[in-house]
Amino acid sequence: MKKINATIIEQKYLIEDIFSMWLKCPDITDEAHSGQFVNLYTKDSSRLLPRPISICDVNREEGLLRIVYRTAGEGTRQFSTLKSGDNIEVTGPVGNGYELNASKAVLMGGGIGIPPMLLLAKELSEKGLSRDDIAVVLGFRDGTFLVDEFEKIATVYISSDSGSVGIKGNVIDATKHYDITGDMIYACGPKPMLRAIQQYSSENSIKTQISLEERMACGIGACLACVTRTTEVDEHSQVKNRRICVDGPVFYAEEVEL
Amino acid sequence: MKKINATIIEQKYLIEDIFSMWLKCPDITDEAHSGQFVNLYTKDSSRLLPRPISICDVNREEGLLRIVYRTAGEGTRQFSTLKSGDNIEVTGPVGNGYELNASKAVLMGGGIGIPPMLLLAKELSEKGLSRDDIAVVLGFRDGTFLVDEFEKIATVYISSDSGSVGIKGNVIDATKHYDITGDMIYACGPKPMLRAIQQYSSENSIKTQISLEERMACGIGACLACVTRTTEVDEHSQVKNRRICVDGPVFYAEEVEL
Amino acid sequence: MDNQNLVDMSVDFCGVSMKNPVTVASGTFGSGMEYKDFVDLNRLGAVTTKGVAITPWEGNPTPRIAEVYGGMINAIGLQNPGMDIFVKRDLEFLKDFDTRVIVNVCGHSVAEYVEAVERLSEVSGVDLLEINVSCPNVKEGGIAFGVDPSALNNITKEIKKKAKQPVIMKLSPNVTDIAEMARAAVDGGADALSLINTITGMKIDINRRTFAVANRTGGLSGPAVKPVAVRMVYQVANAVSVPIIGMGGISSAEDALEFIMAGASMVSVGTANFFDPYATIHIIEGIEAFMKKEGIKSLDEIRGCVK
Amino acid sequence: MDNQNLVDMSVDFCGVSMKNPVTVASGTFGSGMEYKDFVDLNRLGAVTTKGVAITPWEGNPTPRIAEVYGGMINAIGLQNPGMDIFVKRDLEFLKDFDTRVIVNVCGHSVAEYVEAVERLSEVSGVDLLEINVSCPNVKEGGIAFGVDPSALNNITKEIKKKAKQPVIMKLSPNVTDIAEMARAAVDGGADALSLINTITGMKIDINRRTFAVANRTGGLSGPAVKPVAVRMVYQVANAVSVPIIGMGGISSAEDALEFIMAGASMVSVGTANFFDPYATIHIIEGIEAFMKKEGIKSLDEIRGCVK
Ligand SMILES: Cc1cc2nc3c(=O)[nH]c(=O)nc-3n(C[C@H](O)[C@H](O)[C@H](O)COP(=O)(O)OP(=O)(O)OC[C@H]3O[C@@H](n4cnc5c(N)ncnc54)[C@H](O)[C@@H]3O)c2cc1C
Ligand SMILES: Cc1cc2nc3c(=O)[nH]c(=O)nc-3n(C[C@H](O)[C@H](O)[C@H](O)COP(=O)(O)OP(=O)(O)OC[C@H]3O[C@@H](n4cnc5c(N)ncnc54)[C@H](O)[C@@H]3O)c2cc1C
Ligand SMILES: Cc1cc2nc3c(=O)[nH]c(=O)nc-3n(C[C@H](O)[C@H](O)[C@H](O)COP(=O)(O)O)c2cc1C
Ligand SMILES: Cc1cc2nc3c(=O)[nH]c(=O)nc-3n(C[C@H](O)[C@H](O)[C@H](O)COP(=O)(O)O)c2cc1C
Ligand code: FES
Ligand code: FES
Repeated sequence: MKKINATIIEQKYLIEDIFSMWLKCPDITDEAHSGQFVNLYTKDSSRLLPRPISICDVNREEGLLRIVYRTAGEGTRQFSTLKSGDNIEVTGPVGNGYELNASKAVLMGGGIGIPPMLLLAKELSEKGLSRDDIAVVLGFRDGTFLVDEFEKIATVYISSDSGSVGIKGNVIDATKHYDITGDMIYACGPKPMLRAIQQYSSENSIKTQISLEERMACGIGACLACVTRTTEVDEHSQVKNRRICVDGPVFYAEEVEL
Repeated sequence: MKKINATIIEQKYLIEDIFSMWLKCPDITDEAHSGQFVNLYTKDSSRLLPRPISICDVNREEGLLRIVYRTAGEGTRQFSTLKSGDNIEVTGPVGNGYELNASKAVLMGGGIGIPPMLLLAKELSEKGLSRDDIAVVLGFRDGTFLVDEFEKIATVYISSDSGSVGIKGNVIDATKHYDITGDMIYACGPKPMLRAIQQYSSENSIKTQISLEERMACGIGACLACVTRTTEVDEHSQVKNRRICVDGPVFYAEEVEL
Repeated sequence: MDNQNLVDMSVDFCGVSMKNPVTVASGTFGSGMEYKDFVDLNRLGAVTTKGVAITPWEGNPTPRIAEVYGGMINAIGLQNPGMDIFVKRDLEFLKDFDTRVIVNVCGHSVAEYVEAVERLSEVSGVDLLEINVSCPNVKEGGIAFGVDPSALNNITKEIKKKAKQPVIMKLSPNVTDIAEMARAAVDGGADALSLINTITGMKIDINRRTFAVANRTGGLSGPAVKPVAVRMVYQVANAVSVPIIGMGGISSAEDALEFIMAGASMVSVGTANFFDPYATIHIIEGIEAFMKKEGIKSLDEIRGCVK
Repeated sequence: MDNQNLVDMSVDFCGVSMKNPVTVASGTFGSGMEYKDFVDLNRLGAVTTKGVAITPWEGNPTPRIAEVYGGMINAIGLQNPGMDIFVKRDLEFLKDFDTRVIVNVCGHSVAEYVEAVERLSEVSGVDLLEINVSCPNVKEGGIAFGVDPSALNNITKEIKKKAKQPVIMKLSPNVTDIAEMARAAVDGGADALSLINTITGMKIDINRRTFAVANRTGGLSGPAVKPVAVRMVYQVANAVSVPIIGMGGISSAEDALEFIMAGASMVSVGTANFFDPYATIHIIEGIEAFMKKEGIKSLDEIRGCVK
């Protein structure tokens, strides 16, 4: 893990409150893979803690890393005002990331959980999975983003809360509706969605990797702020708790209690 | 008094750690006169209190106000990084300012106390005092600044701690050396200099207006942080204390205890 | 439009009706005079005046303040012009405005407090009394009344015997158990409580190797103290049943709402006035906007709602 | 060049020599392992480990932290893996480094503390013990040992009976009189004191109308608390004569020097590690640079120099 002062190469407004940003940080892209995240630091000296944001894409040759983020509060709002050429402090890559052990993969992304699915889809594609073997189920609030990028390498299914795009409902509804199957589910999104997926995958006995979120302080494994409850006693913590930042953020669905 | 978001028109490095900045703030220049100051606010949300800086010059027609300041700490260092076109929050004008009641004036400025003397000299000149009736005694550490601007309207005498420019010594040494006289001394500078001037003017029975500095919080008269001891009980405070920000910063030398 | 008219920001505080829950923290707003270029005093729920004693106090030597991260330290030392001029000048000035007046009182001994309160009972234009018990108790070697429950209980009782207006006891945060202090004041008859006063702090100027304020220690205030203040307001609101004025680092409507949800009936804006002279107005407007957005018709709906 | 060689940053702390006065605040640095990508642990005066109890603790529910102005609130709840694995894994890891090890200890009762201290007496690689008395005392209804002078005095005595290493009692700032607490610990036999632990605070999420940390209250730390911490270190340094580890909001060499000039022998860097993983190194280098600039040959020259 490194802390570096990255240069912003591109900042782009996508939709609603969602932005895409490319950062130059070769030291990080060298090691980065899907499911991991980076910590971004604000320039506002009254907001000190790093903001964890998932890696959405990387261009290893050019040392570029992409994040797609929602302006949820003051910190991310500040990130959205940065322009290409500006700098931002970044540590990463953090966390374990997804295991690329699927032969027929179902990727489920909800809301701001969609971005990390893009790099995952690319990595699965690079591993040899065909477009048909990568089903991507995206759950939007209302408007869509990143869809065309997914379509290049995967079969995309869409649901939305409003029904304005795709089928009305959530990613599980879409999965059932389109009868999507596979031998591994990969998921990222809000907790209620992950709970539903956890149940779905247990009922249907499909191995599932989910990416969790929790409030973080250090973002690097030291403070024990970001734990999730686990079903078994964890070797590191000696209790039924694991750190999302470094032991995760990706867990097998049956390992954790949501 | 107003608080406005002023635009920076010019930022110029003068010498050592001293900068000159022109601000567009017509609401303030309309009322501003020499000896008053403005409060500048940093953009750094961990440094909340305003920084008081004397008014060095005004261009009323164009609504421009000039300050000349030393980068004493983090706040002023940040001001020095602002570029023309940037904005800065300003309240002002604050304080009473100098009384323009001299017929032969001696202006004594030491270090970062020199800038306010410039507007004072201009106002005296506008009131009809000739070049010969405005003696300006400037005390520098080492290098000089603003001297040519004074020379346009006043007779300038220089001293420096190092002796590198003018006579070696302080403004009192220069006043004695050049045998400078007048019916009113106007002074601004560090406390030891003001103490020496207070003594000099009492020994020589010359009326003297001095501008004081103190740590300020509100900068507008409300908090009682910035008091100076006075020789008499003050009407407002009912004790021997006056607020430098609004009852000063200019006092007659005999009114205050330094 | 209809909805807008339904937002009611008014507060009944110890029987005194305030048009909104926002006042200023004593000592940060003078008597309002100094802020009149920025703030229409008629818009404030109340003006709380700088601490006044029966006779003029000189206060501490300078420097009296130092800036710290997200706040400041002050050791003004309660400089004040004394009761006579305060009544004649400051209270008179405030009579021209349609706002409530809370007079903050200090003293060196129980007798001085009581004398000040008696004087204020005789004059008009005083809606509430706020008693600053963080003053040095000269009889007890300079220890503040506000850090000893029995001293606090006693001074409250003595003041209540003479006071004509409702009495707000202003609590010091420099204690192990704020709820115990609150109970001591309420048992003594306090009609309301306000908190927090400043937290004792220190700054050292490492280059000059000296204290940054002449008094060595001073009171920390500003955004830095807010989490401590919210916690104490919550603890007190759950320990006693008198109304509370919450303060400590409030600089936005969101901050003010935190205190209200923790249990405060009113809020005071202090140090924020120094870095945003319009802070009070921004906060009043922000609370109103929040109420409209969330469909809150009266502050009763959210006061102490977080349990 | 000559001058540079004369700067001596070493500290003798209770007979344990440290190469410099900088350690880390317990709980903010794991056992050092997590920071090894950023910090060469050999450069630290000491590593202070996360609080460890005799058996594993689960800690509090999440969210465990909230960000506040200039700092954070935490209610981790002292999650720890228990003594066995700590000794086998964390202490073993630290043996590879040329730095001192301060083990921070917690417990729910006097017996638990004493048992932990006894275990640590038997193992190698522990230079000093730091006792976190801000833990909930289960026998006394969850009140922390650290806010009651007699409980503090008693627990110190019991620990001292068994401890083989020097004992640092870590004081809670949530008290009326920190000097009284310091004296209680020193009277109980404390070899040194460290302060401050976190200040109890609260944050309310006004949109969700809920507490920002699940535990309701949590400990405030970070730059926001520094003035309170400096004040308390100064008060304690002037009340007792044992050495002090100062902490609370230190994020720069200037901050560290404030604590040293207030009377601290060592300083701990806590929350700053979270926003600047290199903070400890920057601080060590900054202190050295300051000493060179000011011609200070040993920290003895400036320790407690501001009176
Ligand atoms: C492992 C991980 C990966 C993430 N990936 C992304 C991503 O790819 N894109 C994206 O837009 N967001 C992502 N998030 C969430 C992102 O970290 C938060 O939205 C961000 O920190 C909010 O900061 P702020 O200053 O804008 O908001 P704040 O003002 O701090 O808070 C605003 C809101 O955001 C929530 N929030 C704040 N911090 C966190 C946090 N650490 N985790 C979860 N919620 C938080 C708060 O509950 C609050 O409601 C991720 C979070 C985690 C833990
Ligand atoms: C009425 C008045 C007029 C002034 N006019 C000018 C001017 O024209 N040009 C100029 O360069 N400076 C002027 N000053 C001083 C200026 O306000 C300080 O240098 C500035 O506030 C320092 O801010 P900082 O953030 O850079 O430094 P900080 O980091 O806050 O402090 C750095 C140093 O500056 C000193 N300082 C900080 N604040 C004040 C203050 N309010 N008053 C005096 N000293 C302070 C501190 O003692 C410290 O040593 C004036 C001060 C006053 C009170
Ligand atoms: C400069 C200054 C002067 C103060 N004077 C008084 C006072 O006279 N009486 C009093 O009860 N509190 C006084 N206080 C405390 C404030 O009223 C308030 O309790 C405290 O500052 C916390 O609020 P804040 O963080 O919003 O400033 C003073 C505070 C400051 C900063
Ligand atoms: C996340 C976190 C965990 C902490 N855990 C412990 C602990 O286990 N034992 C302890 O004595 N103090 C603990 N503390 C308190 C710190 O050691 C330190 O006393 C406090 O944070 C003040 O220093 P700072 O402002 O530099 O962080 C913890 C603090 C934080 C922020
Ligand atoms: S955020 Fe600190 S351990 Fe995960
Ligand atoms: S700075 Fe507040 S009264 Fe002068």
